[in-house]
Amino acid sequence: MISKIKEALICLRAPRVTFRYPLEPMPAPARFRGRPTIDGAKCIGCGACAAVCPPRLIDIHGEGTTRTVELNFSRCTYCARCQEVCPVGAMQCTTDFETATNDRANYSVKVELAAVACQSCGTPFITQRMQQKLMAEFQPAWMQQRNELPEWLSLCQSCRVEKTGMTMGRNIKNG
Amino acid sequence: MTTAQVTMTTAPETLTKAQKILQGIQEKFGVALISAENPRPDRLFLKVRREEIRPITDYVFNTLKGRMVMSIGTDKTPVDGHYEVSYLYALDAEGIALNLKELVPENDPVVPSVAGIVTYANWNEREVYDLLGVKAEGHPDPRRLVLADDWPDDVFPLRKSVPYNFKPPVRDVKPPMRELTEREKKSTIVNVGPFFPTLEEAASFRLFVEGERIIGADYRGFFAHRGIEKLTDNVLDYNQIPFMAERICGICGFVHSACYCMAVEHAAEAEVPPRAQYIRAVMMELERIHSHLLWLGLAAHYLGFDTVLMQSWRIREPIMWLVEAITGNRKTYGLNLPGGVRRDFTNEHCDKILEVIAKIEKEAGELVAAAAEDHTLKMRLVDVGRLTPEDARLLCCVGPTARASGVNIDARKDFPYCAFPDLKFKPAVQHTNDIWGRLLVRAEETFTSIDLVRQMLARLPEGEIMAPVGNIPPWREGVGVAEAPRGECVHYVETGHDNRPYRWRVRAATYPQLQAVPYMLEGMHVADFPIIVGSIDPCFSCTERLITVDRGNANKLRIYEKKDLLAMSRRRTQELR
Amino acid sequence: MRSVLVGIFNLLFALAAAPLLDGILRQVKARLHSRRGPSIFQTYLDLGKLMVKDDQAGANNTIFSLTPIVCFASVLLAALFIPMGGVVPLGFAGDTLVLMYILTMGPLCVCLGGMASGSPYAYVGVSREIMTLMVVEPVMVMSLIASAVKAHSLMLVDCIRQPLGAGPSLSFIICGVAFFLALQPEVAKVPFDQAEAEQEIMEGPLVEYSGRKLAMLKWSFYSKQIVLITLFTEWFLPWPALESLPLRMACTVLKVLVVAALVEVIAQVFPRLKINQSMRYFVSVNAFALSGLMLAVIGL
Amino acid sequence: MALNDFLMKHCFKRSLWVYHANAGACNGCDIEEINAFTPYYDAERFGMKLIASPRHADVLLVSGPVTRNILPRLKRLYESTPDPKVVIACGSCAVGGGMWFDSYHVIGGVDKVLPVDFYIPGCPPRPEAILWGAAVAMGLVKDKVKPYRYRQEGEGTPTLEVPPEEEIELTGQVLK
Repeated sequence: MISKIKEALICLRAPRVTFRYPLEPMPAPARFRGRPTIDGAKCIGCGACAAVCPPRLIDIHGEGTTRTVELNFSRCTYCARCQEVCPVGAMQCTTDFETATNDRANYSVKVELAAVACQSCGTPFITQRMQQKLMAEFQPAWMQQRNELPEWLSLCQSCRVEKTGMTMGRNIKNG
Repeated sequence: MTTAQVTMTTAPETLTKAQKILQGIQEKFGVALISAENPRPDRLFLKVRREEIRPITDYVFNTLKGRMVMSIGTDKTPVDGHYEVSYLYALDAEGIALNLKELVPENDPVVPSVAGIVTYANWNEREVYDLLGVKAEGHPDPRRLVLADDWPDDVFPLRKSVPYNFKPPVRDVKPPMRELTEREKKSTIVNVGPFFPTLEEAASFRLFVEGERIIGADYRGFFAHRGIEKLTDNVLDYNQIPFMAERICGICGFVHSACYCMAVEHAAEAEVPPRAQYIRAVMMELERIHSHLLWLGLAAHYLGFDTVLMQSWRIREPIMWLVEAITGNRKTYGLNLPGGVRRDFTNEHCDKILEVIAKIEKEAGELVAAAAEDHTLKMRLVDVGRLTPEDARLLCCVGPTARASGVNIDARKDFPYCAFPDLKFKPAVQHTNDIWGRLLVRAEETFTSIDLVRQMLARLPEGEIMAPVGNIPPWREGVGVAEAPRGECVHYVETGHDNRPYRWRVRAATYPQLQAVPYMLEGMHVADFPIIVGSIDPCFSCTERLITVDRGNANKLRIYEKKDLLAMSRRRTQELR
Repeated sequence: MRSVLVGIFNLLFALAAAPLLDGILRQVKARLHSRRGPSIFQTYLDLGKLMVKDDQAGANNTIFSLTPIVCFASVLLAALFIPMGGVVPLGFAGDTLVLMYILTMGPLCVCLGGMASGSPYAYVGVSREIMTLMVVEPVMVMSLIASAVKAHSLMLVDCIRQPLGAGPSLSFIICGVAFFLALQPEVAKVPFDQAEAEQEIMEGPLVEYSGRKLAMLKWSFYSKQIVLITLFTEWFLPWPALESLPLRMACTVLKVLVVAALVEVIAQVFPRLKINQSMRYFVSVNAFALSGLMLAVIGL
Repeated sequence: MALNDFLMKHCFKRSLWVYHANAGACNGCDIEEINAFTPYYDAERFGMKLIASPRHADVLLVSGPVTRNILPRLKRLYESTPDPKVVIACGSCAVGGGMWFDSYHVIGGVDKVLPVDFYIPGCPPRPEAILWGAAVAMGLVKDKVKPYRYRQEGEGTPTLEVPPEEEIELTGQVLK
């Protein structure tokens, strides 16, 4: 009987603690990993996010001269690995959690970027921004001055392999 | 055979515990032992002949007092034409994990069943047959356990030849039933589940009832089998798996991911920075506190005592806010990666943790004190769901369930990991063998955890929180052991190529406990059913995981990371020179 | 005239105010749970909602469909027999025993309906309901009869007037306590709601009902709750005996609220007992009530 | 029939009884769903209630990717729930299949099996997110997520479709 009264007292001593949410807004803490977004203006289409995404929802594909970074975060696990590996800070996990809706299409995020064509065969193979970024980071100064592109930035992979093979062959021939 | 004999030449007094055990096995079963490895003082990996597995099992289980942890079935046919079936044992007194591996030729996929010696092996062997197609000869109840009822009989998903996304058409098939005894045939059969209000997860029990008494029970579960283990052998890589491991269980997820990371770190022989070790341990203990409070609430709810549910969850809630503020999520912390943790504690976080646990210590203390004196609660719990120490050992129970039956095992003491070697604590043990004991064990553990968190925060080391694990060579084995709130959680990793494990096997605490439930139910009341199932703190999804790793949709376009590009450009530069 | 008015009031009270009482009890419960809880009018919305739901019968037979109607009717009939403000509307038509019969009809109907629904959970619920009835009904009957013995009349009006004149006797208090203990299972509250145990057998006999039938059953449960509590307050707590009828009725309503809240608080600080445990408990309550009856017989 | 419309309009959405079905979830969502009914969040103040029998349910709150094993049972559950009913998929697994969407033993998101009315993503969704989802289902608030499109060409105005801050509309008077 005493324990019953004790229990009732525990209950009564605690005030009514209910929040007024959703009638009043209640922001999530700063570190909260919520809805993922891509800042289209920053994205370079490198695909680092797609490589680390555990639920494999980020898809990068290309048609013609566009490279599309596409994701539908409906099955997102909110691990924020994409944010961690993004080299330009385009991928962000916001603190927004109020994402309930009646249509899954609302979860789609699509960024279309311009792609650069291979200087040899003309197939688009890398995004413009990616090329610029790589140039800024890895292009030797002398090339920058002459406004010249290093080979590995101007050729697609198959052309590069072909060209390397040819160069090597020539080198061997020339001794 | 080579490694095994090397140890023989050493003088007996300089032998480590593991070497002594190895020596003992060698003396007894000389020829049966094919090879032995002892990569760490607390790990022993043996390869034995399949014909001799029964006597060896008998020796390990009955003489060495080993506790079977799990069986691991691996398809190595693409590598050397064998299936491998291993049984992992924990020698709790010595703190050694012992693995017995049998090689099974591809054209004769049969192993002798050891379920007659270790009752717990029952499910393990059924699982190996379901998933790998290696049959246990002489198994007492070889029904389907894991896969859906309509899954084709001749497709074994863990074989490497079966694609991870193979989805045979859905059919209409009745679930397999166990053979009934005469008495059970006469009784009323009450089907419980798979959707049942008190079980938060899907599970189906068939209860054989006479009047209001349960005389037997049959379990059909694995509704949450998501094929996790398969996804690791060709879809996900080492760094993605922690996030999947975390989602094995929504309550003790952090333990799973930490345990997986420990297994990988063991295999890679990588060192984890001390600060990361402490952060992991603190998070594990916080998880235990909230999990035990959650259990107290749910257990009361099973008894129709919603006030305790509400109050204990109210008391628990600040922990959820706390971990959310620290890690960014309330449940799936996403903190672990092999090599360390992703987010650091700030000083404010430490202060906040101390503040919150002090509040919880006070409030939970009051609640537990009131509940412990509650006469009606005692009426419902004392002598209900009994599990004798003998059964607990045969069924290899772990965690609070075993500790309430007087089995003093606690992975934090027996296999110290993370920060636990530095800490002082005493595992909570009760000898009541019933649900009341399980309640007391959990209540005591909550306060032990609060104390442990205080100890850890007082000596939290400074420094790095991440030391990336480099490339891991294939065919190394690692075993991670951690004490989850529900009991010991074990992960086994065998490394493979392409930055992903060849085999990852998970054993969560509920796996042995669930097998003990029919024992606990016998002779009990129908009304006791929810609380008995609840008393093991069941987590069906933990039990029913299953995991492997493949490249899915990512190969439409080769994707480069910055470091790949760097490496590529360096290679290019060298080529051009 | 007075009894007609009180009769109409009683009907309205049992019918219209019952969901409100449930709403208030949900607030009491919420307070003990430290939460805000639903509005006190929530139960009306729930019943309204059930009205629009499809009546997807789990079973298709007459007993199953008739049960809710009979159950509902029996409670309304009982409402006409219970005293209110010292006045018994249909007092001329029946006595204490008739009231007891009518009150037992409801649970028996639910049992029949549960049996007809064919669900194993319902069977378990029904068997528990019958076991509870077997031990709880005698308590109620004995406590009520004790007053009849003292008043030397089975007429309801005589029974409720007796203690007003003579003051509370020992047997009266004992029977009052016994009746109060029996209220808990009668209004299906923890710790004695084994028949409807949501966590064990999914609300037992109600498991297969849906839509309008469920609404009627639920509504009759709420009404029964208010009817029984009114009976208890009128019978065992008739004080203060005010002169004016409206004042006295208001007083009764207030007392009903207090007693109902007390019942709810008890329900919230107890776990549900097992059926065998509650049977054992009620055997002793029966003995207690019997002792009250004995005392009444010898005039104490 | 006018009465029916009246009740449908005024009662149904303010008295949603929830049947919680776990279709193979990890427990995270399930616990958060219960958490939404505990003191700090208290979904019951909107008239929601967790109930035990699907026959009494208005809302099927499904969590977890639909595993092969649970598929026939889930369909049966849906059939035994009387109309009108609302299906809410709760958690990333139920919404899109989670990280095992293409595994051999998983069918995929709930929408592959049942017609889903509302989605509550999150892994697991916070109790607040579940309350928000409930509020969206009850029509108390408008959903905020919009698809995001960005095209590099036609630079001019790369449209950042960040939804504007919306006032919470109160449509129910019963709510306090």
